[in-house]
This record gives sequence, C-alpha cells and structure tokens, in this order.
Amino acid sequence: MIISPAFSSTLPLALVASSLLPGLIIFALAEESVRLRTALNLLGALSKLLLVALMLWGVYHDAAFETRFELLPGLPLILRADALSLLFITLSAQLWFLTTIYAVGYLEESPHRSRFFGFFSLCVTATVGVAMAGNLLTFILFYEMLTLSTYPLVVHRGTPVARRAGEAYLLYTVLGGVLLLLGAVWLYTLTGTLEFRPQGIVSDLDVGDHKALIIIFVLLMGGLGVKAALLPLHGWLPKAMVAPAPVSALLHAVAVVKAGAFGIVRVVYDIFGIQFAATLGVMMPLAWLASATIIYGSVRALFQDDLKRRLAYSTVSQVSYIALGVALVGPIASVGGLVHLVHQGLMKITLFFCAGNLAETLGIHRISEMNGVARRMPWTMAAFTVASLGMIGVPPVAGFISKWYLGLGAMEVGADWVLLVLAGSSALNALYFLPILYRAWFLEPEGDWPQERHYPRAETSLALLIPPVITASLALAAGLLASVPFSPQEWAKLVVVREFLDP
Amino acid sequence: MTPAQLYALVGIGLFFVGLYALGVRQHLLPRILALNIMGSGVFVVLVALARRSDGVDPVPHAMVITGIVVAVSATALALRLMLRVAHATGSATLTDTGDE
Amino acid sequence: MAWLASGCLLLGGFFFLAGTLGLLRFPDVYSRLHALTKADNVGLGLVIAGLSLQSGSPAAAGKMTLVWLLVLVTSSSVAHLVARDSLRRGEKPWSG
Amino acid sequence: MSGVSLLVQPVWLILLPLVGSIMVFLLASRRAAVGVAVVAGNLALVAGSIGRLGITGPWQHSVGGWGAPLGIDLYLDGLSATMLAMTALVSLGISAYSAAYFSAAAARHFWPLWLLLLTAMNALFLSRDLFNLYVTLELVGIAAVALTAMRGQREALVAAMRYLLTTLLGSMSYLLGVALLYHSTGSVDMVLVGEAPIPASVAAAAFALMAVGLLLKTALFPFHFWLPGAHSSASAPVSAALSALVVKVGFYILLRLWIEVFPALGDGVAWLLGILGGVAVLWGSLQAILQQRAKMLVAYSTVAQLGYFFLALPLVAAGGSRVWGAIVLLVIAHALAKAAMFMAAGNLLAFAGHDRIRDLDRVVQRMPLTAAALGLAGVSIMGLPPSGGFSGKWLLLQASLEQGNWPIALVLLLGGVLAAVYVFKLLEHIFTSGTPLGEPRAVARTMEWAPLMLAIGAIVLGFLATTTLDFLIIGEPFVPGRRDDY
Amino acid sequence: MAEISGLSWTGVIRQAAVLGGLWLILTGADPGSLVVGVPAVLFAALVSDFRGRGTSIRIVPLLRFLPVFLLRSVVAAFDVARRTLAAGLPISPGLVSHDLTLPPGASRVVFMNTVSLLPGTLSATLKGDRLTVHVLDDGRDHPAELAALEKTMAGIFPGASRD
Amino acid sequence: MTETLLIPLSLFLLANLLAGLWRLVVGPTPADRLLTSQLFATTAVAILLLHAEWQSLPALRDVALVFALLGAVTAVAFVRRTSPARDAE
Amino acid sequence: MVGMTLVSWAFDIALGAALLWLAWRCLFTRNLFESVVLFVAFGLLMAIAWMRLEAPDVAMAEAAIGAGLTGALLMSALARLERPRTGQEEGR
Amino acid sequence: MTGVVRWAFAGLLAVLAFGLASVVLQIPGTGSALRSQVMAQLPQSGVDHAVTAVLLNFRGYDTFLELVVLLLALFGAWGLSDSIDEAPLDTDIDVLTELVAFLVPVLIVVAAYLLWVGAYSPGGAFQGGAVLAGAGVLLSLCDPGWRSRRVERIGEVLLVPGVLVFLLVGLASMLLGGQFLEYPRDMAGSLILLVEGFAMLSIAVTLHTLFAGTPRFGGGA
Repeated sequence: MIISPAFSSTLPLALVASSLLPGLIIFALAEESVRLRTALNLLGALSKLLLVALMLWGVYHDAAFETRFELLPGLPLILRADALSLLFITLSAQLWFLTTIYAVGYLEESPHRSRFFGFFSLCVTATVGVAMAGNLLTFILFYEMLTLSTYPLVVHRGTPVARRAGEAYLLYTVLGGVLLLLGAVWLYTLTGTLEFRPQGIVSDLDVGDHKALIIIFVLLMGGLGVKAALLPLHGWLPKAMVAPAPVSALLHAVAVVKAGAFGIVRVVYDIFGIQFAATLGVMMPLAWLASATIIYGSVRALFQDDLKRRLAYSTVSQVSYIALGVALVGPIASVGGLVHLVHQGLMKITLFFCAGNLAETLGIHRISEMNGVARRMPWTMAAFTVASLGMIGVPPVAGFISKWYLGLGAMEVGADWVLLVLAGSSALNALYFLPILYRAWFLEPEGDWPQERHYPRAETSLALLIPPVITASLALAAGLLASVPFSPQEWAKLVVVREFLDP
Repeated sequence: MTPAQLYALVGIGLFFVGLYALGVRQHLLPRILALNIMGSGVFVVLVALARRSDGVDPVPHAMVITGIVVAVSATALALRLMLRVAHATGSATLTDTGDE
Repeated sequence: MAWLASGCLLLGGFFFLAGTLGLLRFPDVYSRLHALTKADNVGLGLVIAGLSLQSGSPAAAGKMTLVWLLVLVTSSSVAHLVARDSLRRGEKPWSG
Repeated sequence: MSGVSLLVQPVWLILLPLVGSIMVFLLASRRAAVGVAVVAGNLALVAGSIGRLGITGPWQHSVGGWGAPLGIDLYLDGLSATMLAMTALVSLGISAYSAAYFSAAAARHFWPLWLLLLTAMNALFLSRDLFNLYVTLELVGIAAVALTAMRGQREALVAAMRYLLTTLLGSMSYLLGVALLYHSTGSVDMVLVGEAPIPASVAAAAFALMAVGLLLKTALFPFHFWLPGAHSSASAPVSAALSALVVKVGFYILLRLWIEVFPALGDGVAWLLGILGGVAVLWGSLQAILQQRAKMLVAYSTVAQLGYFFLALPLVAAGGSRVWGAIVLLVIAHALAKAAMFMAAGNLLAFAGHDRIRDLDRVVQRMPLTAAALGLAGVSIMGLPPSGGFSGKWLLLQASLEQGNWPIALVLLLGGVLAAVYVFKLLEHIFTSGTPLGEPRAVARTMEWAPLMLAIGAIVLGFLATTTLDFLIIGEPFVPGRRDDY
Repeated sequence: MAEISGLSWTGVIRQAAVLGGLWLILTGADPGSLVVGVPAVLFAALVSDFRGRGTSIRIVPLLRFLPVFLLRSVVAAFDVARRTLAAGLPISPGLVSHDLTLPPGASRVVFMNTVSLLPGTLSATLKGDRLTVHVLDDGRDHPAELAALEKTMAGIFPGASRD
Repeated sequence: MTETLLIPLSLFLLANLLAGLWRLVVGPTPADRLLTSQLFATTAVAILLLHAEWQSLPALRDVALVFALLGAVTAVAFVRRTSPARDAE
Repeated sequence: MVGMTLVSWAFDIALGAALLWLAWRCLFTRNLFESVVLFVAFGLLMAIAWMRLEAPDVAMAEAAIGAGLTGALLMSALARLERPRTGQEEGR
Repeated sequence: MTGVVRWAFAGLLAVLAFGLASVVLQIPGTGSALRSQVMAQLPQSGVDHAVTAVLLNFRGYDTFLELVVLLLALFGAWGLSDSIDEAPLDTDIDVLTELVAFLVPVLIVVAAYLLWVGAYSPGGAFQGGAVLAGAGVLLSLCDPGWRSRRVERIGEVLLVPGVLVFLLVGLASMLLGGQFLEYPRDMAGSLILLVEGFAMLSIAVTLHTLFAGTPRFGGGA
C-alpha cells in the first residue's frame, strides 16, 4: 500500500485535531447548546475512530505515519504511529466514543457541561498525543497536558472533597512531572537524543554512565509510576473517586493510569531497550514493585465498602500487571502485559460505567446497599458480572488471556514466583468481586433504593445502559476471539514481534 | 593628590552620606534630599575627574547638566508624591507599608 | 589705581566680616537683618568696585554693577519681607 | 535614502510613541483609540525592523552623524530586536486592555504616561551608550512610578514613593559606575569601553555600582522589597506593564554589560548572582504561596520568576549563547504570561470588587476567558509544556546537567513545583460553584480577550522557541565585541 | 503717566529702552546678539507693561540723590560694623512708626527699600499708610530723617505727589 | 598686587560664610535660617566675581548674575508659602 | 606662588569639608525647615565647587536650579506638608 | 532601625566609601578622554562653546531625551495633582509685587541672554529656561491669579514645542539624507539656536508648572 508523504504526515496531526478542535469549540459554546455540543463530541469521536481504523490498516501494512516539528534546538516534537501507539490509540478512541455517549446521559442537566466536555476532549487529545509521542519530549508534553486537562475533571463538582482530591492529584502528578523532566533532561545530556527507537538509545553509552542510567531509570519510573499508580505513588487514585463516573472511568480505564503504564512500556522498550534494561539490572526490582502493588491494591480493595473506592484499589492492582508483564523481560510476558493494557481498560470501564449507573439510577454508592440490585437492573449487573469475572481471570473473558500470557511468560523466564503473585491476586480479586455479585444476584433487596429514578424504556437511560453493555461485550469478545486478526492479543503480538524480537 | 581628586573624594563622601541618610531617615523629605545629595556627589565625581592634564573635558559637563535636569524633574515628582502620601496616610514616612 | 582696587577689596571683605559677625552676635532677627542688608550689600559693592578697577574692562564692570544693583534691590526687598513676616509671626523685637 | 529605508530607521520606534504621547496629551477625546493605534503602529515598526534585520543583519544609526565615542549610536541586533518585539507585543495587549479599563478621567493621565514609557523602553533597548542608558533608565523609572501612583489609593501612593526612591537610588549607583568607566576609558560607548583596558579595581567597582543599581530596578532578592507593593497596588494594566516589561529593562542592561563591558567577570560574581537568584526563586515562591490576595500573589511570583534569570548566570561561562538564549526565552515567556496574569487578576478585582483569594471561588468561574488566561499563563509560569516557560527551563536544565551543576537544576525543578502550588492556589477557584458575594460588575470583553491572547502567546512561544533562538543570535549579541563588524 | 491697565506705548518704549540697555550691558553690545535680543526685550517690555508697572522717573533728582545714597549706605555699613565689632554690643533697637505720604506704588516701595539700606533703619511692615520701621538705635531722630527722605523720593517720582 | 589679593579674599569670604552656618544651625526662627541663606547668596556672588577675575573665566559673572536673580526666589517662596497670611496677634 | 597654592588648597579643603558637613547636617537635622535651608545653602556651595572645577556651565545650572527653583519647590512642599489637605482621588 | 543595625550599616558604608575612594584615586589622570575629539569637531558643530556643542550637537540625543524626561515628570505630576492651597493674597504686598514686577522683565531678558550666550560661553537653553521659570515662579507666588485660563492654555501648548521642534529638526535632517539630528553643517548654528529657543520655552513652562501645579488639569476633561 502506498501512502503519500503528505498524507502520512498529516494523519497524526488529524488524529490529534479530531479531539482538540471539538474540545476548543465546545469551550466557547453556551451551556444551553446541548445538541450542538453532543453533535461535536460524537463527530470528533467518530472521525477519530475512522482515522484510527485507517491508521491501523496502514501500520499493519508497514506504513509509517510521522509528523515532526522543531520544538527546541535538536529536539523535535514527533508524532508517530507505530504498532504500540495504535494499541493504545485504538483503545482510547473506542472508549472515548462510548464514554462520550455515557457522559452525555450521565451529566444531563448538571452545570458546567461545556467546560466538562471541553476538558474531556483535551484529555483524550492528550492521551492520543501520549500514545503517538515519538520522543520523550513529546511524551512529556502530552503527559503534562493530560495532568492539566484531567485536573479540572477531578475537581469538576467543586465540593471541598473534590478540591482536596484535586490537590492530592496535583501534588502527585506535579512531583511526578518533575522527576520525569529531570530524568529526561539528564538522559538528553548523555545521549543527545530522546527519540523512541526499537532497542532504545542508551545501549552504546559508556559503562561509566551506567550508574547515571540507573538513576535516570528510577527517575523516569518515578514520574510515570505516579500516573500508573505504582505502590508508593498511588495515593491520589482512590481520592480522585469523587469525580463524576465518566471521569473515573476515563481516569482509571483509559487516560491517566494507562498513560503511565504506557509510558513505562515506552521507556523500557524504546529508551532503554528491554535487553539493555535487563542487563542494567533494573527490571527485576520493577517486577517486584509491580507485584507488590498488585497484591497491595487487591488487599486494600477487599476492605472498601464504597464501590468506586473498591474499584479504584482494584485499578491500582490491575494496572501493575502491565508493568509486571514488561518487567519480566520475555516476549510472552510482554504480550500479557500489553494485552492487559487493552483488556483492563475494557473491563474496568465497564465496571465504572455500571457503578455510575447504580449511583445515577438508584443512588447506590456502597456495596452494602447492593443487595438484590440485579433484579432491578439486570442488564447493568450482567455487564458488571462479565467484567468482574474478567478481572478475576475467569475464561473466556479477556482478563484470562492476560493472566495466561503473564503466567506463561513468567515460567519462560524462570520467574516462577510470579505465578504465586498471579494466583494470590486472582484469589483476592475473587474475594472482593464475588461477594458483590452474590449480593446483587442472590440477596433480597432491603426495602427502597436510596434515590430511585425511573426511565420509560429500560432500567435506566439508554445512554447510560448501552455503553457498559458494549464494553462488556467487547471484553468478552476480546477473550473469545483472541486469535482473530486485529484482536488485542494479536496486535500485542505484532507489537512484541516488531519491537522486541526484530533486531 | 590634586584638587580634582580631592573633589572626587568629596563626591564619594556625599554619595555615601546620602546613602546612609536614605537608609536611616524615616521622613520622606530628608530621603528625597538625600537622593539629591547623592546625585550631586556623583556629578562631582564626574566633573572632578574631567580636569585632566591637558585641560577640561567638556563631555562630563554636558552629562552633568543633563543629570541635573533629570534630578530636578525627579525631585519635583517626588515632592508631589510625598505630599500625596502625607495626605493619604497622615505621615510623610513609609513606615506604613501598605502591604496588607 | 591698584592700591585703590586693593583697598576697596579689603574694605569689602571687612564689611562682609561685619555682616557675618552681626548675624552671629545680634540678639534678634530684626537687628540681624540690619547687619546683613547694610554690611553685605556695601561689602559686595566695594568688592565689585575693586574688581572693576582691577579688570579695567567696561563690559565686565557694567555687568558687575548690574549684579550689584540686582542684589541691592532684592536684598532690601527681602529684608522688608522677612521683617514683616517675623512681625506677623509674633516675633518680638529684642529690647535692652 | 529611499522611502522604505527611511521608514525602518530605529529612531521611529522612539519618535512614534513620543509623538503619540504628545498627541493624546493634547487631545480632548478619543485618547484610547489614538493610543492603541500608536501602539499598534509601534508593533508594525518593530515588525519592519525585524524584517530588515533578517535581510541585512544588525545595523546601527549614529544619531547626529558623529558616531561613537563622540556621538551616540543606536544599535539593533537580534537581542535588542527581540526585546523590542516583546515590548511591542505585550504593550499592545496592555493597551487593548487599558482602552476598556480606564475611565475617561483616568485615561487622560494614563495614556500620555504609558506611551512615554513605551518610548523610554524602546529608546533603552536601542541604545548602547552607557550615559544615554542612564537617561532612558530614568525615563523608564519615572514613567513607571508615575503610572503606579496614578491610581491614587493609599497603598499605591506609598508603594510608588518607595519605588521612586529605589529607582532613583539605582540610577545614581549606575551613574557613578558610568562615571568611573568614562574616566578610565574615555568613552561611554559599550563596545569601546569593553575594548579599552580598565584597571581591575576600577572595573570591579564600576561593575558593582552599576550592577547594584540595576538589580535594585530589577528587584533581585534582596532588592525586591519595593516590588510586591508597587506591582500589586497599581492599576491592573500598569501592574502588567511593570511586571512584564519594566523590571526586564534593568536585566537587559546588565546582560549587555556582562557581555560587552565586563566579559572577564569571574565565576564568583556569577555565583553570587546565581545564589541570589536561587534564593529569589524559592523565597518569592514561598511568599507567593502565603499571600492572601491575588495581586500580591502574582507580584511575588514576579520576584520568584526574576530569580531564574540570575540563577542561570553561573551557567553562561560554559554554556555561552545557548544559556543566554534560554534566559531571554524565559524573559519573554514571563513577560507574556505575567502581563496576562496581572490583567486577569485585574478582571477578578474589577468583577468581584476585591481580590481576596479565599473568596474568589464565586468569581473566577463566571469569567471563563479570564480563567483560561490565568490557566494558560500559569502553565508557562509553572514551566509546563508546551510553553515558552517550559522551553526556557528545559534548556537551562539541560545546560546545568551538562555542566554537572546540580544545585541549579534542583532549584529550577523546585521552583517549578512551588510555582504550581501558587498557581493552583488561584486556579482551583475556577472549579467551584456558588453565587458571588456582593454585586459583581461586568467586565468589558476586550479586558477578557487581551490577557487571553497574551497567555496564548506565552504558550505559542513554546512552539517558536527554536525560531526565537535563531533570531536572537543575529549579530551575535552574546559574543563580546562582535558588534564592531557592522 | 503710569497706567494701571491696558497697553501704553510710551510705557512699552520706556521699558524697552531700559531693558535694551540691560541687554547691551549683558552682551557687551555685540551686534550679532540682536537677533535674540530685540524680540526678547520687546516681549519683556510688553509683559511688564501688561502688568501695569510703568513708572516715570525724573533723572536729575535721581542723579543728585545717588551719591548721597551711596555715601549713606557706606555710613550705614560702617555703623553696623562698629556695633558688631564693639565689645559691649552697643545697640538699643526699637520700632518706630511713620505715616507715609507717598501713594501706594513704585515710589513707596523704592522709599521703603531705601530706608532698609540707610543707617540704622529697616522698614519692617506696612499697614495701610503706616510704615513700621525697625531701628537699631532708638535714640536718634528717625522721624525727621524719614520725612526728609520721603520728600526726596517724591521729587524723583513726579507722579507720586499726594494731592 | 590686587591679583594676589583675590584668592585669599575669597578664602576669607568662604570662611565668613561658613561662620554664618552657626546661625543657620541654631536658628532660632525660620527667618534667621533664611537670612543665613541670603548671606550665603551674597557672599557666593562675591566669591564668584573674585574667581571670575582670578581664573579668567568671565562666564562666572553670568553665574553670579543668575545667583543674584534667583536668590530672591527662595526668599519669596519662604515669605509667601510658609508664613501666615496675617498678623499673629 | 607656593603660598598661593596653599591658599588655593585651603579654599578647596574648606569648601569640601563644608559640603560634607552641610550634607550631613541637612540630612540628619530633625528640623525640616533647617533641612531645606541647608539644602539651599548646599546648592550654593555646590555652585562654588563647580566654579572651582572649571565648570561654569554646571555652576550656572546649579545656581538656577539648586539655589533658586529647588529652594522654592522645597519651601512650597514643606508648607503644604505642614498644612495637610486631602488630595483628590481619581483613576482606579 | 535599631542602634546596632545602624552602626553596622554605617560601618559597612564607611568601608565601601574607603574602597571606592581608593579606586577613584587610581583612575589615571592622564589622557584627555573626549576633549581632543570635541575640540577637533567644534568648528563643525555650529557653536563655539564646547559644552553647548556636546549638549546640542554631539550628544543632542541625550538632550532630546532630557526634554522628554521633563515632559514625563510633568505628566506624572499631573497624575498626582492635588488641590493647591495658595496663601491668601493680602492687601499690602506692595514690596513683593513691586519686586516681582521689577524682576520679571529682567529675568526674561537675562534668560534670553543666557540662551544667546550659550553659543559662545556657558549658558544655554536649560539655564535660560530655569531663569525664565524663576520668573513664572515669582509670578505664581505673588499673584496666584495671574494664571488666567488663557495663560494656562498657552502654557499647556508651550510645553510641547521643545520636544517637537527638536524632533522635527531631527527628522528634517534625516530627510536631507543624514542621520537623526545630523544638522547640515552650514545650518547647524541657526538650527541649534532654533531648537534651543523652543527648548528654553518648554523647559521654563515645565519647570514652572512642576512648581505651581495645574489645578484645572487634574480635574479631568
């Protein structure tokens, strides 16, 4: 397939613009112009999906999409689509589309919607930028933009709790940003480039610089670990639960934590090069840290009664699967980690959508209020169930695939202890998800729901119902059809083959 | 030592006397006068050193005349401002910082 | 001629001294005004006369005379104004 | 001399705002319209000069036709053109804002002074004659003081008085330094003075005097004592002009002196100023965090941001024009962002009738454009990408790490964190809801758009960093003595 | 002759003549200076006449008075010098009143200023027509001296007789 | 002969003038202080004229002229601006 | 001639000392009126100093400004300082 | 300021003063700085007096900006205009009014003289302007009413030409092919006189206004 250079260089820009421009226009819209705003949102989301499809096709056939612009002397801004970026972009494009629909329904008649959707679009823009960043500078640029555009979403409600959450979020992300910046600049002074390249850019440095490289690695991981909610840096995530449900969904499933996880993947693969990182001896500590986070998050989740908080700690735990998969330094484990990037997104967004539905329709926020809720909202709880089972790792839902590859990968590299981690984590997952399912399906409702609202056509508004159903189906499909071309698993394999195995 | 150098030293002295007063005095009028005296000190240095072995260099004279005009302009403005400050705060000092 | 000039200058200096002494010694502002207005103006006049004799340039002499005239007019007027001002302020003349 | 080349003479940059000032002074009405037109014309002239600079390289204009050292030379190179462009852009924003801000009675005082301030700054950036710089410094200082005092409130008067005493003291100190240099070298032309042999002790004393004078005007810690009061109590456009432009003037001269006249300055001086700059960054930021009023916060932020320019000085010896370029980039970014911030804060004040930060949560969100301006300007102040502030800090960070200069790197980073704290102390009030206290007053549209455009400018500068840096080195302003080639 | 208001050509010319003389003294009668001098002198004369201060003077009595004045000034100075240098400070000051016969205007002022320059007297204040004179030695016959001087003045200023 | 007198005389006048400072400092009334400044002006005129002759700088006579003219301005400002308009009693 | 030089030196030294003393006294006296008059006197002596430095132009400027106008300006300001009136507030 | 701090400050300043004094004594007294160049170019400058040549020609740009400083101080003072409290006019001010009436024409003539003499010896626009301003100050002092509306308006207009004529002359010299303020050699003398004349008027009016204030202007349009 031949793609003209002009086209190949404008496509990344178009991809960014497809959410940036609607976002900027939405800021300027009056609060009342609901239709125009929704139309713009959907138009942007759809056109992004279309562009992504185009790009997927192109990248699959080895086309290169790249835009460069000289930002600082010798340091260009690079937007480039490779297989790994597309894995992330595809996920976010789809989920943006669904979340938009969901948010339109969720935020009906609440104040400041123009502002909300504007930042929402910026947030997606930043995510796309993070995904397509062709060097660390570009990555940082969009990474910080992500911070800035999600902060307003976190504090959107404007309550004191929300503002405290926002402060915590900022504190963590700004400090993370500083670490990242320091690491990046230091790295640049050593290498003279920050471009993401297969096998990395540091392997031919002097041995004398290796100590510095280790510190840089720690700095970068510190910066990225904040958003990826790695163990000591996860504190902001549960607090950020005060945000509206679509935001939580976006934060936890797509944008923020994934940007961190994605960044870890990028740094390990394309800055250090995975083999070199292993020889530096930095991968095992990362694996341990990821494992610790997995267990810790699960344990904490166990003791939460607030549904969204339980889901939040679950996120802390699950995102570290990605880091773990990368840190194990084997192709199979890598596939597991990468595919979990997508799978966890699909599952977790479903869970948050459902939690939002419960809150919006029945006023339920806590697990102890969920007795018998499945009878009132069967579709919602069905989606919730699929996603929970996926989280636990029950086949054939997508989560199983991830854990399977992780386990295989761990054995391949001889890190058998990881199996224990996986098993323990799965057990804990089961411990904190199954009781919810049990309550919802098998216990009798305890009288009236806290704040029930009725909808004519279904158990809740269609805008709220359809997205979780779709994402649950996708999660199921990703597990069932794992071997079909363009499935997350196959694409992850493509990534690993291109970036990991090819010299 | 030449008379020119003597005057240059006097100029330095004036500069520092003014500086000390500027730092120590509270009332604005002496502070404004202090700046003027510092200015005179600088001008004296400028002109005193213009007396060279082969005659007087006119350029510093021109500079000093310019400087005097600038100084008188600034002084007039400063006095105006001092009056407004005194009327607004009731005292012609800066002890009331207005930083609250 | 030179002797005359020198004499004028010396006498002028003497009057300046007298004016200053008067300023320092006299008991109140009014009598000090006397000292200043009379002695210093005459002192200046004599100095100017001496200088005019000395320089021998009519232009310079004319200009200096002009200066003297101006000083004369202003200082006598100022003397009156200051005296009036002091009286208005209630400054009592010294007596005895 | 052809018509075109007659028009792109640098003197027009002085004459146009001067004539404009006299015009608005004599006019009975339409002062704002004329004023804005003059400032717009100034921008066009700067653009023309930049165009010529790009084609022919740097050039000079010997006023009176005598040439240095007897006469005075005006000189335009990449650095001065950049400063002129910064001034022209920011003052256009401020002018647009002022056109709506001032009542007719206040406009009568504001416009003549403001245009004279512009005249003075243009004259200053064009001059390379040490004594002429003294005159322009006085012009800038007096204009700035008069503008500060113009507001007439008690705090403004007291602050203006303190500012006046400080700036005059600074001028005196500077002039004494000039006197020493003139008598040691027989010239006041920067290049000639730089080339002449100066006894070491005289050079040291002259530099110390001039530097202290300029630092007083630039408000480097601990000479910043006058700044917060003056910058916070002046009316909004004036605060913007003071913080964005006027304080830069002293730094610009210091920079020129550093390069042209005292190229042999030891590391000690650089470190001394660097340490002061570092303390300024930290101290100013902490003070900003502690402030209860928005304008005070922004003013202390200026104290902090000024510190960066000096913080980087220990790097210039090894880093050369790259580090200078980064500093100038920060100067421009700060000018754009801080002007936007002060005008935005002025909008808050005008809208709410107060600028107490804790009561602002019912205000900011009513003015989305102002909030956006605050936010975008904040991005640059915090040094987040993409923005001029980020580009500058990146380059400085790079230079400090290359030279293994960790203390500077750490202050750079810590300053960014502290900046984030105080910026968000303001910004978080955008995201709350509630009804305003008291009766809010609507703010004119231009007063919202002007700061927003400047803030956007600060962001866009991040994308133009390379272009700016390339432009900046036309005529090699950062290489001592190079200006004689032209 | 002296006009209170309005422009009188004779007044202007007279003023211009005096100021022109001043100009010539200042410049040393450089003919090149007239470019500036003529307009300046005319302007100054106009300004002064606009303000209604033209006064005519008789030259002869003036010339006759001048040496007397100079001499008595010197006497006055000697008088002061004597008193300041004497050990006991021989002064006995006091205030003396004198009713003026000269009309308000230049003549009266010249008189008062002259009083201040002559021995032992200083015109201190004026209320209506009553001049208070401060004297250094209240033993002398000041009223007579003052009256005599006033008469001389009236001779010099022809417009200043009071009838 | 007269030549040699000029500079000692000006020194003498300067000393005279400085002696007058005593009155300026002790006052007691503002008028006394102002008087001293008038003494200064007159003496300074004399010194200037002496130096004009001695240093052969005729321009100093113009300076003296300016002194003589503008010395009055301060005094007039004093009586008009700081004094009471009417009698105190 | 040596005597002449000595006298000349004496003049310069006396003048310099007087200038410094006047400046000191002017700035540190508690009596504002005294300050002002001392400043005028300082201006007068400065003019003489300019004369000694062979700078008649500067002397003339100093005479006109330092001794004349500044004195009037200061007197006027001092008078108003002691008779305060509220100034009009304007602008914003 | 407490005693200790005061003494410390004084001590510090003393040390600095001694340091600076020793530096000043080291400046070589030889060499002629710019004197020789000024003297060499003096015949081209249009005037015979070196200081005036420097002020109005060689460094005329400084003087131009100095006029701007004056204008600026005036604008600034206007922004601060305060109600002026004149001492009420008393009835018997004969001596004062006569003194002023005597001095004003003399001051005008002397100012003009200083302007003219500036070309040959010390003097010039600034000194003349200051003397002329002295006349204005005297008038304001003895007769606050002299500044009628018309006089005020004239004064306002006269503030400007000092800068403006300077500027126009500078521009004209540019149009004639020179640099800004590069007077044609044969016209330099007359142009300088022209510039100085207007500068003197503006300086005088400005200084006087700075002294007297402008009550009307402060009130707004």
